[in-house]
Amino acid sequence: MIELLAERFNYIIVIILMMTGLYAVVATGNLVKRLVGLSLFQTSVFLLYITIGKVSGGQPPILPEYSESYGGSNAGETAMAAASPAAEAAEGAVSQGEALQNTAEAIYSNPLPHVLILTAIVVGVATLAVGLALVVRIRETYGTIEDEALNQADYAAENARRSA
Amino acid sequence: MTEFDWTQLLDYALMGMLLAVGIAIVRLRNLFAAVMLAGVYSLISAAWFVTLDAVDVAFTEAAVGAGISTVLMLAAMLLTAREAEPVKAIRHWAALIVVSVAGAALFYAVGDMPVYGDPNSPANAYVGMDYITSTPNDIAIPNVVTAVLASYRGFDTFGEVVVIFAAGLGVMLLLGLNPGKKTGGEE
Amino acid sequence: MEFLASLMPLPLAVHAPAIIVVTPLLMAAIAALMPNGRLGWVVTLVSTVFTGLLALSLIVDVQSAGVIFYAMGGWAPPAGIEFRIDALNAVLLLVIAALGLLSVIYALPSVADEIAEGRQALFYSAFLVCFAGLVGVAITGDAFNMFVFLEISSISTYVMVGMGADKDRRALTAAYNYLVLGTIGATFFVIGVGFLYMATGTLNMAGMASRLPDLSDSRVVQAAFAFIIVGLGLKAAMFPLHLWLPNAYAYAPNFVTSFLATTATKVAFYTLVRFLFDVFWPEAPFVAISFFWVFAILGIIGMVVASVQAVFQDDARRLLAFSSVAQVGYMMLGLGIGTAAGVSAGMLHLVNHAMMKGALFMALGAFAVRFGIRRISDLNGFGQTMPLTSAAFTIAGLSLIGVPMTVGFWSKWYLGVAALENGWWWAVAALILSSLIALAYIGRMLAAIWMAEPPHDKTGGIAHARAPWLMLGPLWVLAIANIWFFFQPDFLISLTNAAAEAAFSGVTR
Amino acid sequence: MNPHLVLRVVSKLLIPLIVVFGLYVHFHGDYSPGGGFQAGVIVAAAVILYALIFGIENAKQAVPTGFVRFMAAFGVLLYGGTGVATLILGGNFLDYDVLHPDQAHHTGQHIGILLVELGVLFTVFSVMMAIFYAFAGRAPDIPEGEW
Repeated sequence: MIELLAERFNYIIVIILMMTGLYAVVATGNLVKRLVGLSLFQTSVFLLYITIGKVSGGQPPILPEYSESYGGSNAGETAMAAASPAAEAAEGAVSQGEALQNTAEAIYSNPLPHVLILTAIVVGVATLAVGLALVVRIRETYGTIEDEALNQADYAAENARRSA
Repeated sequence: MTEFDWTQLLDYALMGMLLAVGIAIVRLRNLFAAVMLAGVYSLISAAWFVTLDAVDVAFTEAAVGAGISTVLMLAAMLLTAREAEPVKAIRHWAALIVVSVAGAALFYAVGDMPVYGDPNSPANAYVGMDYITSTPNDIAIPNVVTAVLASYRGFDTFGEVVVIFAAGLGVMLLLGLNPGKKTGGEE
Repeated sequence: MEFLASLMPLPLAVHAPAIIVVTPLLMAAIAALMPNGRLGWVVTLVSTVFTGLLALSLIVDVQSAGVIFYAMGGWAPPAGIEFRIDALNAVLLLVIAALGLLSVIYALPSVADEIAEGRQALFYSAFLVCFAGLVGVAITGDAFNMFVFLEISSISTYVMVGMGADKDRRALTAAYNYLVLGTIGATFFVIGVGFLYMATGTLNMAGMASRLPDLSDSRVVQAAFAFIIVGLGLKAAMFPLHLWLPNAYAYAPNFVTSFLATTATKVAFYTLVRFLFDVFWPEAPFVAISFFWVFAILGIIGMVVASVQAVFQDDARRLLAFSSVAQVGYMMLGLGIGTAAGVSAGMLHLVNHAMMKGALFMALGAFAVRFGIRRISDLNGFGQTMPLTSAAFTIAGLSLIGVPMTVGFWSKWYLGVAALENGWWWAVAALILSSLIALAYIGRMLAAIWMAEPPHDKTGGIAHARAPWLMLGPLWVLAIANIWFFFQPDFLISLTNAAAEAAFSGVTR
Repeated sequence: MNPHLVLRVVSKLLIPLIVVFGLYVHFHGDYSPGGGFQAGVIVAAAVILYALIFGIENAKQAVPTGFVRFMAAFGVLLYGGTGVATLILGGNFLDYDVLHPDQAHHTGQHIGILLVELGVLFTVFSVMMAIFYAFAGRAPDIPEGEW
């Protein structure tokens, strides 16, 4: 049991972190803080995905540069290199073969979760931006960003309309 | 593994810091402190992403989570309030119930999860690793993450651009780009 | 239909699965650049008409070919993202395309009335993004891609709901609450997909489906199931996860409500069907348990409780919103019956509910554009004031109750038959009870419209008004569809039967 | 003396460097961590820094709001347009191989990735600017003493 948990300590920590974020979302009545909790929750889910893709002793999934035509290290040159039809076609093919051997030797971590989380981070910040824009508008219209006060204001307005 | 992996110590330290910061955010009522700590949380996550070999993600998380998100939340906080009201008891218990149910479901699953760093887990032995071997033959760029992002799963990235575009639309619609008057609007 | 589809040039037909999503997305970018709302509307209309034609051609293709696959970027799954259209999501395509087109026609006068001129073009752009997102969710075959499209449609929806603030400030809080709950739902869905990825190593739904049956004892898979159901249940407004819905529908701009009520929760319901039957499989012990203990029970509670809540509303749109929660309950009951007949009945109600709720919300929008009314008491005597709109409202209202001569009758008939096949007489009792409550709340509105004293104008005569033709057209198309499909139900029933069959045959190739 | 003199001088030095770094991150994304998204955020950060030091009105002259709105849409059009181009050339949507006949070096893939990352860069940059303008334009003046 201890060993089972010790080998999966990363998931346990991540689960606790996710639940911390979820608690902040549900418990707080402050609209800004609820969004803070939401981004805490989401960041912790990102951690879950990335720990899934970790391989012991692995390295980042960036392969060694396997073709001379792509060897430039300066930004402008490489940008051009990406688009230029390379002259040394045969050489390229050979060195690609070598690169394949290299990749078989080195251990890399799983790139797929990384890609998914890059997308998810963007979705998260998009949601946050829209949410904060709504909060700013709410504050301008109601003068408060506390849940209870908002409900009371709506309730009072409704009553006033009914009695009118 | 016979040799002791020193990076594990770093992992433990980062996890400890994440826990401490996370709990502090929940407990703080000062919004400024909570927002800044949320930025710190993102930064620590970014550091952990680096030790987990996700350098692209770490870069993005540092730029977006610790950078843009924090600035956004600060800006919104300035326009709204500095202090949150204390959590009501009823909400506290409601939240605890939600969290315990969801947490229980998650902990229930832990036993069948693959071991941390297992190279033979289903996730690490299938498509993900195929990308490493196929990228040199299919696309021929060194950064596999970019290859998957822009080509293999390029349609996801198109969706990502649209999501960001939608957020831009939302902010333009709700606040307006030239907020001279109170309710915004483009013209 | 075949004739229309045959007009499609071949390359368009081959790439239709991609084009049908990409067209509205690119048009959204163009609409955002339009200098005024009218041009934005034209761009939107053109792209929904085009999308509608593509949807028709795809549906025809599905009927002949069975299943259509499309590999994005030319990368075959599991490396790439795959679009996959079968008889099940063809129904959704039909609903989204048809209701999207009708809503857009209806939008011009409604948006002109409710949204500030300077923001209309951006607003139409947000609508197109939402529309494309829903189409994408309906036809993607990749679990993570589904999340991306869910969020595309959701984010634009939050914005559009918030735009109701010019008329009623509660739209802002409604949009905010929708955003928080919707994001929790999406995050739960992502956790579930992450667990499935952890267990199977793939994100392709067909790939997951082929690997999952060996893993039915895995706790990771079971937890994934729970999180996906809760996440999608939030998006589908399954009782008791519906708390965001009533206010969002009540205070959003009218055109947004009539589009969302007919498509957004429907698409989320479809994703539930897809995951329950195709990614997971109905014989799995945890899925089999959920049919009765989650979907049937919560469906029935939802359809009774939400109907009762509807009776006590003063705001006409809020009343219909609670009714929508109840109608989601009917669909969930169909799902919970767990047989092909049940799923078919649930899908039939999905289509029918789109027709009736679309017409009801459109009629309320037509009342609002002329008289700016919201409350039921404001509807007094509208049968004389706006007879054309009121008549369409009445037809759709009767259909919602499920009286014969309207298509709503068939929904309840087939749901009842499917429930009795399982021996669930209590489900039939709940159906009848819920219909009686629907009679009460619709009756209340109809009584106000037809029996109460009409408002008088300044001269003391009865005020008369007609809604703009662009609003009356789509409204009456839906109202007539409600009657037409009672007499000609075969088309719809063959579609939904094929959908249920597709759901039960799974997503493996 | 203007108390912001140091800030002004330092930022004038820094801003071009930040932009160059952003472009480096963008164009080196095939080889090292980075890409259109990160680059867009970094370049936007440079302009935001400029706006913070020299005022929003000055920033709006450098990056006008109309330009922001146009570029946000243009990024989506560029990404989608690349896909449409692949359709017209006979491939599947976003199948970059058809963009260039040189299959041995996968030049088509490289062109495609470059184009779509540019689309990402444009949209992300301009949306970040839009968000900044929308929020910062409303910010109340904070007395320095409060911080």
